Amino acid sequence: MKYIREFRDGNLAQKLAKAIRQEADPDRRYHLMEFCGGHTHAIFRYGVQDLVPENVEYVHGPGCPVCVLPVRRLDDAVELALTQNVILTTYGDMMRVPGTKQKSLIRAKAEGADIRMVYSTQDALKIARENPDRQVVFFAIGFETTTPPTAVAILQARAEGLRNFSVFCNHVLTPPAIAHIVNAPSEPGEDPVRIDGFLGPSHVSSVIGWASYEPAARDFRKPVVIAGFEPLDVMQSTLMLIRQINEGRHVVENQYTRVVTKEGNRKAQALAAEVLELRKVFEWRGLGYVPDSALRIREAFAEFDAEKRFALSPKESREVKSCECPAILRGVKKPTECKLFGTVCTPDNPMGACMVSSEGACAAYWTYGRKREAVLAAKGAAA
Amino acid sequence: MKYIREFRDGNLAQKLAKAIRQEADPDRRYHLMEFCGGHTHAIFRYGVQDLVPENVEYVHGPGCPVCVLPVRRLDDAVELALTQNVILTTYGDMMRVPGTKQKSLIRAKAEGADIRMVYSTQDALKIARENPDRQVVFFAIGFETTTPPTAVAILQARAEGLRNFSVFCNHVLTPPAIAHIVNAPSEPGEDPVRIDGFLGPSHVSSVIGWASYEPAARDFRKPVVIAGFEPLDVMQSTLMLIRQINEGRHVVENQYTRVVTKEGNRKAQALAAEVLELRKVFEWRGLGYVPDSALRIREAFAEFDAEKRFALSPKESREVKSCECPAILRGVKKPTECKLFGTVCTPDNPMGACMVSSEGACAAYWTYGRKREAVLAAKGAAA
Amino acid sequence: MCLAIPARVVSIDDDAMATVALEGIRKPVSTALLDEVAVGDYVLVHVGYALHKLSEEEAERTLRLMAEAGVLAEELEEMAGEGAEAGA
Amino acid sequence: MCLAIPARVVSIDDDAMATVALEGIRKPVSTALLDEVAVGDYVLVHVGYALHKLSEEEAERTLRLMAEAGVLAEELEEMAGEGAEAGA
Amino acid sequence: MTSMDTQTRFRTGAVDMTHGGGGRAMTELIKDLFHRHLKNPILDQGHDAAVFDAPPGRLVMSTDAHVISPLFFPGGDIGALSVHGTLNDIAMAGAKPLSLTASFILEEGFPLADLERIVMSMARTAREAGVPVVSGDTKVVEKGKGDGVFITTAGVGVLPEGVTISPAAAKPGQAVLLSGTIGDHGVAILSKRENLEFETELRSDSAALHGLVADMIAAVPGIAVLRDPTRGGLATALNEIAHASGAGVLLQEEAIPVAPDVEGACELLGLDPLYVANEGKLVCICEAADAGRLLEVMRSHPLGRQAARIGEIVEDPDHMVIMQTAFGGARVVDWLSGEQLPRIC
Amino acid sequence: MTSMDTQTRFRTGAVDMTHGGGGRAMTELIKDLFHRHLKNPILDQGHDAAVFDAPPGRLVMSTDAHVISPLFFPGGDIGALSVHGTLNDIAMAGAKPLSLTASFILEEGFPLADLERIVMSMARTAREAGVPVVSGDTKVVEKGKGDGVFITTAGVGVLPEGVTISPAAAKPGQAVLLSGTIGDHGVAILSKRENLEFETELRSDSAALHGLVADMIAAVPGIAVLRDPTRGGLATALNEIAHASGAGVLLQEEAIPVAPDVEGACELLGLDPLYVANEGKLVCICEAADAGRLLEVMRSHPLGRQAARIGEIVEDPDHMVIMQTAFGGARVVDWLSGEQLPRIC
Ligand code: SF4
Ligand code: SF4
Ligand SMILES: [Mg+2]
Ligand SMILES: [Mg+2]
Ligand SMILES: [Mg+2]
Ligand SMILES: [Mg+2]
Ligand SMILES: [Mg+2]
Ligand SMILES: [Mg+2]
Ligand SMILES: [Mg+2]
Ligand SMILES: [Mg+2]
Ligand SMILES: [Mg+2]
Ligand SMILES: [Mg+2]
Repeated sequence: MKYIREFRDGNLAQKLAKAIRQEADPDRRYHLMEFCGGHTHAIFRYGVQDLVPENVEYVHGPGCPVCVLPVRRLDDAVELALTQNVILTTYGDMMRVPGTKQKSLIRAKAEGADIRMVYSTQDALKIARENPDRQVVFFAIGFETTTPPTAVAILQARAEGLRNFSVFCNHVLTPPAIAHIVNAPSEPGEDPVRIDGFLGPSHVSSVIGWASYEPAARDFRKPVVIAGFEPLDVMQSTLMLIRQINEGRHVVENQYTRVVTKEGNRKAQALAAEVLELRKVFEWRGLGYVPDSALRIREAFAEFDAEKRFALSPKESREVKSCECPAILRGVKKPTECKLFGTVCTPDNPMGACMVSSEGACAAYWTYGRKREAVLAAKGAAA
Repeated sequence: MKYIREFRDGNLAQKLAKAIRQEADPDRRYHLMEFCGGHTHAIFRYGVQDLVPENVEYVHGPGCPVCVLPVRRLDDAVELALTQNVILTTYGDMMRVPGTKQKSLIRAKAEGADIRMVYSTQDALKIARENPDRQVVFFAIGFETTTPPTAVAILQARAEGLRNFSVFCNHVLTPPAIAHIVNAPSEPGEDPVRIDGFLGPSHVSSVIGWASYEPAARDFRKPVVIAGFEPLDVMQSTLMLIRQINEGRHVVENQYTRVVTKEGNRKAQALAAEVLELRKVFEWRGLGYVPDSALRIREAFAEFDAEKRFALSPKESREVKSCECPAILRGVKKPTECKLFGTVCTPDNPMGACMVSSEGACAAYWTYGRKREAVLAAKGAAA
Repeated sequence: MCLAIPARVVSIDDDAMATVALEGIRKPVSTALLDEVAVGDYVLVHVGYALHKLSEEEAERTLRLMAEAGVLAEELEEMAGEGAEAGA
Repeated sequence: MCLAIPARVVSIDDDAMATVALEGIRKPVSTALLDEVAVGDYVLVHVGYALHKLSEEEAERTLRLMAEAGVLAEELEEMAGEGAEAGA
Repeated sequence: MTSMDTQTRFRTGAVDMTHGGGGRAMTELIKDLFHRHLKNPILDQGHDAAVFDAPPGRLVMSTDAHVISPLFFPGGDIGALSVHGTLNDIAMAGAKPLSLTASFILEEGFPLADLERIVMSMARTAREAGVPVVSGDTKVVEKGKGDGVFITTAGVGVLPEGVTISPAAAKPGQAVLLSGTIGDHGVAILSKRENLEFETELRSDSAALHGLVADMIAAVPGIAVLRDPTRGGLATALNEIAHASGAGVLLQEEAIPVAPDVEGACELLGLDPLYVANEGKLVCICEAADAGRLLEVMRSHPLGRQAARIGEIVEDPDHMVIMQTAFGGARVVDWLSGEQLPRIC
Repeated sequence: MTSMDTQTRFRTGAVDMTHGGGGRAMTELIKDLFHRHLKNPILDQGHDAAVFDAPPGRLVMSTDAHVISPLFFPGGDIGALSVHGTLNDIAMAGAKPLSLTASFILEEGFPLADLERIVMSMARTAREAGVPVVSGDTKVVEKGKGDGVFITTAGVGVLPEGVTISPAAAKPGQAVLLSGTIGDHGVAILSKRENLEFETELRSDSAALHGLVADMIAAVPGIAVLRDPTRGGLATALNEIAHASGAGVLLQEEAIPVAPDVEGACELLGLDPLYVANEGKLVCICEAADAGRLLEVMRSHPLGRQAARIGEIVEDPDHMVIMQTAFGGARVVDWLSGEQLPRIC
């Protein structure tokens, strides 16, 4: 596992930990938002928090496409699958996310809907080819990383004349989300979000390039470090952010140079732009309606747009009332501050998307972070 | 089981046996063709042969709708089911009949065809109602008894506007078959059929009336006794035939007066005639092409005619070469004269329809009549 | 061919249907093929349809005829036996 | 988000596809998003697509920087330790 | 808060793929459903395998998969049936059943309420039979790859000294006994089949026969053959015995008890009761001299009230089953060819 | 000409409903396929239940349904797996397996050639394991109500005096041993799943562990816990042990052997090897003092060459499984929530 295992090395981690301790000013706190669930996952999976000083605090951001999908869009997908006799294809991540009344795709499947997990848009195309007398819908989610494969599939479907394939497009964009978070007024009664810097998206940046975050860094005067998803990447980026904060700088720096360039992947950008265009506004779970924050299928490809091909009923979608996902996605609350966490809401019986996605903050807290005292006690006992 | 059990009474059977022995002239043989498989079944199921004298011989006739269906029509049904994505409904009797290359409906079903056994045409309609987006075909077989229910189903489908229902019509008529048998020249090398009288159809006659057989009896100078299907009915009818033969008469007599009248069921006849009309000619297995011997759906009901709705490919249908079904159906050979009987051809691995239908002569010989010596030996041993 | 069995009508239902009984079995059948049918009638049931009414008098008469043929035969046989004896 | 993993290209196949290897695992991936790709390249694989090439030099450089940061920190810590001692 | 604090939702829920994934949902289902209802000290060990003491004697083991439709029918359900089925196969060797295992294959979407009803019925049946379900397994298959629920049970029993019961032991001259009416189970099931629906008060005879068998063996330890005529009915059971023993069977039609509704349904559908399934009847073959005594014992047990002597074993090099008809003739009672299907001619 | 002279057509045929109807086609299938390949004196009794002698000792019984897709995979097939699965559950109680039963649920249309291949593989596996299949059952379900073939096996074993192995027996201070690499079976299966296809030389570890277990018990009769980490993987097995015993488990990530291909596949698909299934591995918990001795015994058995000590049992009122990461942190290794699905984020 070249270029993977090296970046999980325990010795280097100890060295970086020392460097962070050296650089971090004990008299101040560092609130670092890891925008991406990938970072959240790495922090908990490898125990990065155990290696940084107490005054360096990671704040979980909205960078999990599963978590930010509004319930209504999921309900639409469930409706498509249950009432329109389509084959609904989707990434495994979406299967267990609860919609209104806890109805997930996996439950819809148990009720008889034909829902198939795919690993790639290529698989969705294959299913469409193999089932010419069924409508096959690809339920597309994801940030800029996952968008180009959707565009390629649509272009391929058109080239092949696949008339039974369409896409239910839910792709969203990261820079507007970052801007929205730094810019958003807090809700009544809510503490304002304190963020001193951002661990910036890694794989999104490989497509759109790190320069995409320069306006945000400049306008909101927050340092951004584009950070890889391996635990050493997170630690090195933490160090770089601490240095910028200490020095009062607020620029975009790139830690993840082995993959991310300033301009990103131009070909992927062009393919996505050929098929998809900006939505004027799109709802994000937790953030509300964010302007220019999502993509839809261009008119020229209307025949591949499931929203146009199928009439979906307007619906009253409802999230679980006490679920704090929205506040958690804005970085205002921690999972442990949700009163459903760990009692009513667990990964087996999730009340919100943040508890389902392996990148959701609640799932990460539950799976890796819950009861750290017990962890530490156990370590003590074993020592 | 009123009006059933009385007609299976062992004491009365002994009495009738005596009467038959009395009437039968020991110096001549009586060749009685039981036209219907129902008679064949009763003769073997109850051991009627054990009760009549050796010189009274039952010759099995073609009165089994499963047995006389030509292989090509069955192959058509298999094709419909396998290639046209229809739900093919049919009576249980047809499921195991081998078509070309031994392909039966039950094998087609195992290959994935959607074939459903029904007990009544009403069930076929119900399946059509419950599956509005599938084409439902009823594979109709049977003589005049089974024809009116098919006609009723078509009328009902029209009344309800059921657009996904159609009938693959294979209904055949008994009087032309009887005429054909008595009239047919024997095949080269074949002994001519010797028939002294007919046990006439019982339930067919309840619909068409016993008078329908008067032309045959008169023209061919053969006595006909309309005989019920219970074993006492068969015995009494045997007695009546022996009397006619002894007396040199050849009229239609009605033993089955509790159900059969001279004119039959006029309403059933009218309903059938409204929907169905004579085919100029139809192939019977064993008999070949018999003029005016079958029914098809009238032009006015063309939309319910599966032969018009679906394009069926012309096919090379083939029966198993050495299968003697045709000769057996003409009454020229006995099952035990077929060299496949009991070796290659058994009910588990039938080579011809006569081995499948519980009314087929080969099946009756196998199931009830095989190795009568063993039976008698066993009886002796137990006595 | 044409498996059909007599059963007693126990109720006349909607839509040209009736319920017939055979021992404890009750089954709905179509009466679309009959002009008239009443509770208590015996009808011949085939593929879920009542095909014809059964005449109870004729049934009894048939059974009588069967018994008589037997009686006649027995008498004849006795006579034949006597004749045989006489001939012996 | 965006699970993606570097894997080595082991063959260039038809139809804008290539085969990548990760340990003994070989998997076909689409190269539709890359301008050029060659056997031996490391590419970042996401949902069955090669998303970007990985720069091996940059990877080495990053690891070097990490090690250096650590060394620097150790030196600083030693110095701090001395300072603390000195101050005691 | 422990790591096991969620609850399976029986009232409204349905089986989904997570119930088979080996994770917590599955563990919960096993705890809340199977362990709760089937509770006994051996099952409570909570191991993948159950440990228990056995009395001395040869062991007897059997298994049956149950795939019945409908799952609930007059006189029983798949849960009770799956217990009876295996207990009876063990009893037919003359053994006393000791313990059962139960393995479930659930189809995605199957209502948990139905599953609970089935498991409760299993539990009741096992309790009444005095045989614990000691170990189990659950798998979930995708919708369209199963049929609600399949249950496979296996059982172990112990065989008393001196008992040797085997289908091969039938010998000419022995008597053939039957414990009661035939075809009740099959007709009860047919009455609920879609497209065949008819009404009847008839109930499946599904029952555990080891109590009856124990009484019979106590009276006549030298019983030659026991067999439960399940799938394929009496005709199949007797053909199997004839085939295994090399002898023939001669039946008396008049002696075979058939419930009126079974006769009626068979006439309507064109079936032969000899081939219709039973789930609480047994065929016993014994020395002719013991037949009277055994019939007496059988008739004094609730499951043998209508026991009858229906025929005898005869010499027959072709080992066929022959029946003398009530009508006065004779017929071969052959193996069934394929399934018996309702027919029109 | 006897009444049993037809022949099942294995080369070209497919299962149809007649193979389950209880008639001759079924009897032929059982004779030509199951009895032919699985042949042994006990099965040859031809009874619905098998009779056999058992050595003295407590009995152990277990069952598992096998519903795997694909049916044939690198390193095994459903036939071999269904034998290994139940033998291993019996072995995990410390018992010597005596006999197996096998119950088949066949889907209409399933190729007889595939069925024969599966039964031959079962037969070979049972022979190699030295444990006969003594009784069986076959049912056929309609197309669309099954998935080719499901096999449920059950087994009986006998437990030597003085051995008491139970998941509840784990105690703080004891060592946790693992017999080899994790995840091989699950990844081998995934590699053949439609829509995931990837190539690997990796083979399922499917194997019968009772030989290894016998060696281990001979060396250390006081083993506390044995468990085969099948569905849900190592993480689930350890959570079950923690749950049953009320203790906690502390693992060392570095000590857990994982084959490179398993690591690679898991990275690609977003899975965690700790949750991926094994079919030929065992977890053993024993006194710390016995760990070295046991490891030695395990490593000298072909199925334990890569055995390792991976952690210990610790006090933990919440009975959690905690892992010290190679990176230097710690994480909870929780129960699996539902199935592990390949994911994109
Ligand atoms: S713990 Fe559950 S309910 Fe609470 S915020 Fe997280 S997902 Fe929502
Ligand atoms: S025995 Fe078979 S092959 Fe011979 S005539 Fe009868 S059906 Fe045909
Ligand atoms: Mg059994
Ligand atoms: Mg059984
Ligand atoms: Mg049995
Ligand atoms: Mg199990
Ligand atoms: Mg189903
Ligand atoms: Mg088990
Ligand atoms: Mg197991
Ligand atoms: Mg196990
Ligand atoms: Mg069985
Ligand atoms: Mg299937």
